[in-house]
Amino acid sequence: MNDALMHALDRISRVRGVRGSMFVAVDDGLVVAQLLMEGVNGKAVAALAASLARKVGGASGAIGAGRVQFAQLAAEGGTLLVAPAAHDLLVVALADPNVNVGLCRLEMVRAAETSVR
Amino acid sequence: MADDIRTISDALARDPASLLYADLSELLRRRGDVEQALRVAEQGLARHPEHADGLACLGRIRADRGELDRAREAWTRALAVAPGHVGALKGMGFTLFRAGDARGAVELLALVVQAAPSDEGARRALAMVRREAAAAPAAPAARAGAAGERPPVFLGLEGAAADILLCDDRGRVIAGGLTGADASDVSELAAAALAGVSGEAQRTAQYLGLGAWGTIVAETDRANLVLAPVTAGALLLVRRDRSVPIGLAVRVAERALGAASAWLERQGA
Amino acid sequence: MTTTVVELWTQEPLLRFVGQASARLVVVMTPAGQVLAQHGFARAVDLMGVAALGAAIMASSAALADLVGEPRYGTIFHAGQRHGIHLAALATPRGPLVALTVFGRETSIGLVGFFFEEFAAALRSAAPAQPARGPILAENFEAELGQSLASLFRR
Amino acid sequence: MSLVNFTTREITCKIVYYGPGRSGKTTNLQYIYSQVPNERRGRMVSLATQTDRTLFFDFLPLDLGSISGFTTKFQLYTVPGQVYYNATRKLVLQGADGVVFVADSQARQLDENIESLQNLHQNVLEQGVDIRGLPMVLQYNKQDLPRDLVLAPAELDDALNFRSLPSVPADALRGAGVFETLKAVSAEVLRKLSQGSAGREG
Repeated sequence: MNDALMHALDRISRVRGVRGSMFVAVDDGLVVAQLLMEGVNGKAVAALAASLARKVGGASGAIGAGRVQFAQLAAEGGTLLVAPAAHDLLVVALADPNVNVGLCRLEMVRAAETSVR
Repeated sequence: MADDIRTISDALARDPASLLYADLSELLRRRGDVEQALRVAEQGLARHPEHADGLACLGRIRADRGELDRAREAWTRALAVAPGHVGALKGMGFTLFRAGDARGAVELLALVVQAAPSDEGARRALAMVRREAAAAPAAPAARAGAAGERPPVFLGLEGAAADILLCDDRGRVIAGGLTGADASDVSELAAAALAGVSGEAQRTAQYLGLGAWGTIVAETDRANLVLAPVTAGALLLVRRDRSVPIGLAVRVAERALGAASAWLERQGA
Repeated sequence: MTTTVVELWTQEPLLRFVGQASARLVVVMTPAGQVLAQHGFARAVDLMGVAALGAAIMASSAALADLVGEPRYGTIFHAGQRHGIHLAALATPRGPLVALTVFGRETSIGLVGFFFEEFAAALRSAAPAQPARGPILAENFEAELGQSLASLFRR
Repeated sequence: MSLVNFTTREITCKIVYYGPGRSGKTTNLQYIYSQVPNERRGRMVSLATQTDRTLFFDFLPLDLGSISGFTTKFQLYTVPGQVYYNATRKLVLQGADGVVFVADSQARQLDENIESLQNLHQNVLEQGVDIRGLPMVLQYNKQDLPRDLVLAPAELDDALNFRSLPSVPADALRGAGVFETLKAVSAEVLRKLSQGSAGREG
């Protein structure tokens, strides 16, 4: 499975502006597989992205909007993208602020499907 | 129970800073000694204002005294500290039910049962509320008034009172409103659930070296949500149907953000 | 929530860590199980039991690592149903320390681990070197000890 | 190393009950636990095998109250006595402020006592501690057994107590000598603090 995960991450990382991508266990906030540019703190991205996803997911559920299928935190200095995958995993990408979110989203959803297999 | 009360009072007397006050208060409440339960809870919360178990207990005491608004306030505070707090969610479900919103109560209690499958009380309450919801006609019209009483900050924007909500970081509604699937007002619940999100987003951006955060966009099963910080502490939520493109939802959020900032500035916030 | 520190330099880093990681209980102790700082415990004597067991787990797993020729485990994590336990060793100018963190489902092992690194760094930079120590108790302490023990044994 | 908090004026000391298997170390702690009022003790932790032999250690925290203006707390530990548990004995011994050596007074157990005492010396030495500076008390347990089975305190002193340490005859099961032992070791440990030779904090 790991090869397939790494291959999926590789495709995300090819999107211009992506600094790193990973599979994260949503309950633990721990990295399952990662592909990062130098200087990106994978542990921090995994822990914080999973925590944010849980909070946003909780809020969405509480207001009756159901499960979160894709979430994006846009900030001055970058963008954090999160998509849920099977086996309680998340696909997470950290990218530049001007990244093509549509393209990135497409690759992340594809990666999420990879994790099912 | 009398023995338990004595044991816990003794332990609390030895260590007044202990969190056991919440257990003691709950035991007193169950014994029917509501006034003393209230005193114990208030004393404990003076020391531990952010203690979710204590706040949830205070809510139950307020409800026992028939003070439903103050009960809801305590539960809202508990949910702001601990968004998934089972006791507080149960309490909120109870207030919705009492206010005639059985469907809203069903949604909440279903969350509780999901979070705490072994909670028999919650299961029974859910079953009972479900029967009521099936029997009751949809959407008590009286409840739709809640949003109407709030300041008309988003006037002129689509969904001004049903799909746009301004709340603070303590889980309190400031303006706008959000309705549930049955058109009942779920603003307070939403505000409580959103309380932790703003701080979490800020912390995430800070630790990842991303600077100030601008928006969170979430595509969910039933809606597109846009969240944005207004001023320090205030958070805006805009909900749009899944069929509305994300880009458009973000535009609406930007306009709402402008309206909210201007209004907050006029209020001197 | 109650926080108490035996050595003051631990306080600021501890409070910060508790807030960041949303920890329920934290104990900072020596490898022998002596408590330097704690957060979240209501009774000092319960705390001592937890510290003794935490120090023992750390010591025994270090000995186990030595036996199987592994580098010593820096961190041990126990994933429970309702609570997780994070147990880690850290070196400071004050000497080696052990920190035990108990956390609930409102946070995660990833967050605790991430913020623990900051906590460890803050403790390292705040820790004083070992000071020399003069006499502590008065010379005539024995009468008081006798009374204390007599009351302890209800004699 | 006893931990001293000058701000809150608290002292915490670690005392280890050492000795051969079945000499009565756990019994000492159980008796203390049964006698001390609830608010002065914590929960007794016993890591034991199914047959009630100590596997890792027993642990009992005690609150002695105020001594010379310091709130004084003791942590009592036992070690497993059986020979093959030496690794865990070493771990429990780490940072001990005082040791109670619980000897089995039965004549046929003398070799086990000597062996355990030697093992104690070796383990203390391995930790870079000079045993002559370590507060220590000997307890001659099971003195209640028939005279022809046990050695008298004087005989045990001859065989085990070369350094003229305080020694206490005891029947830990019924509590005789348990209190006196704890008192003797407490005095030794605190005397060291009053003399200022405790070395370092923590």
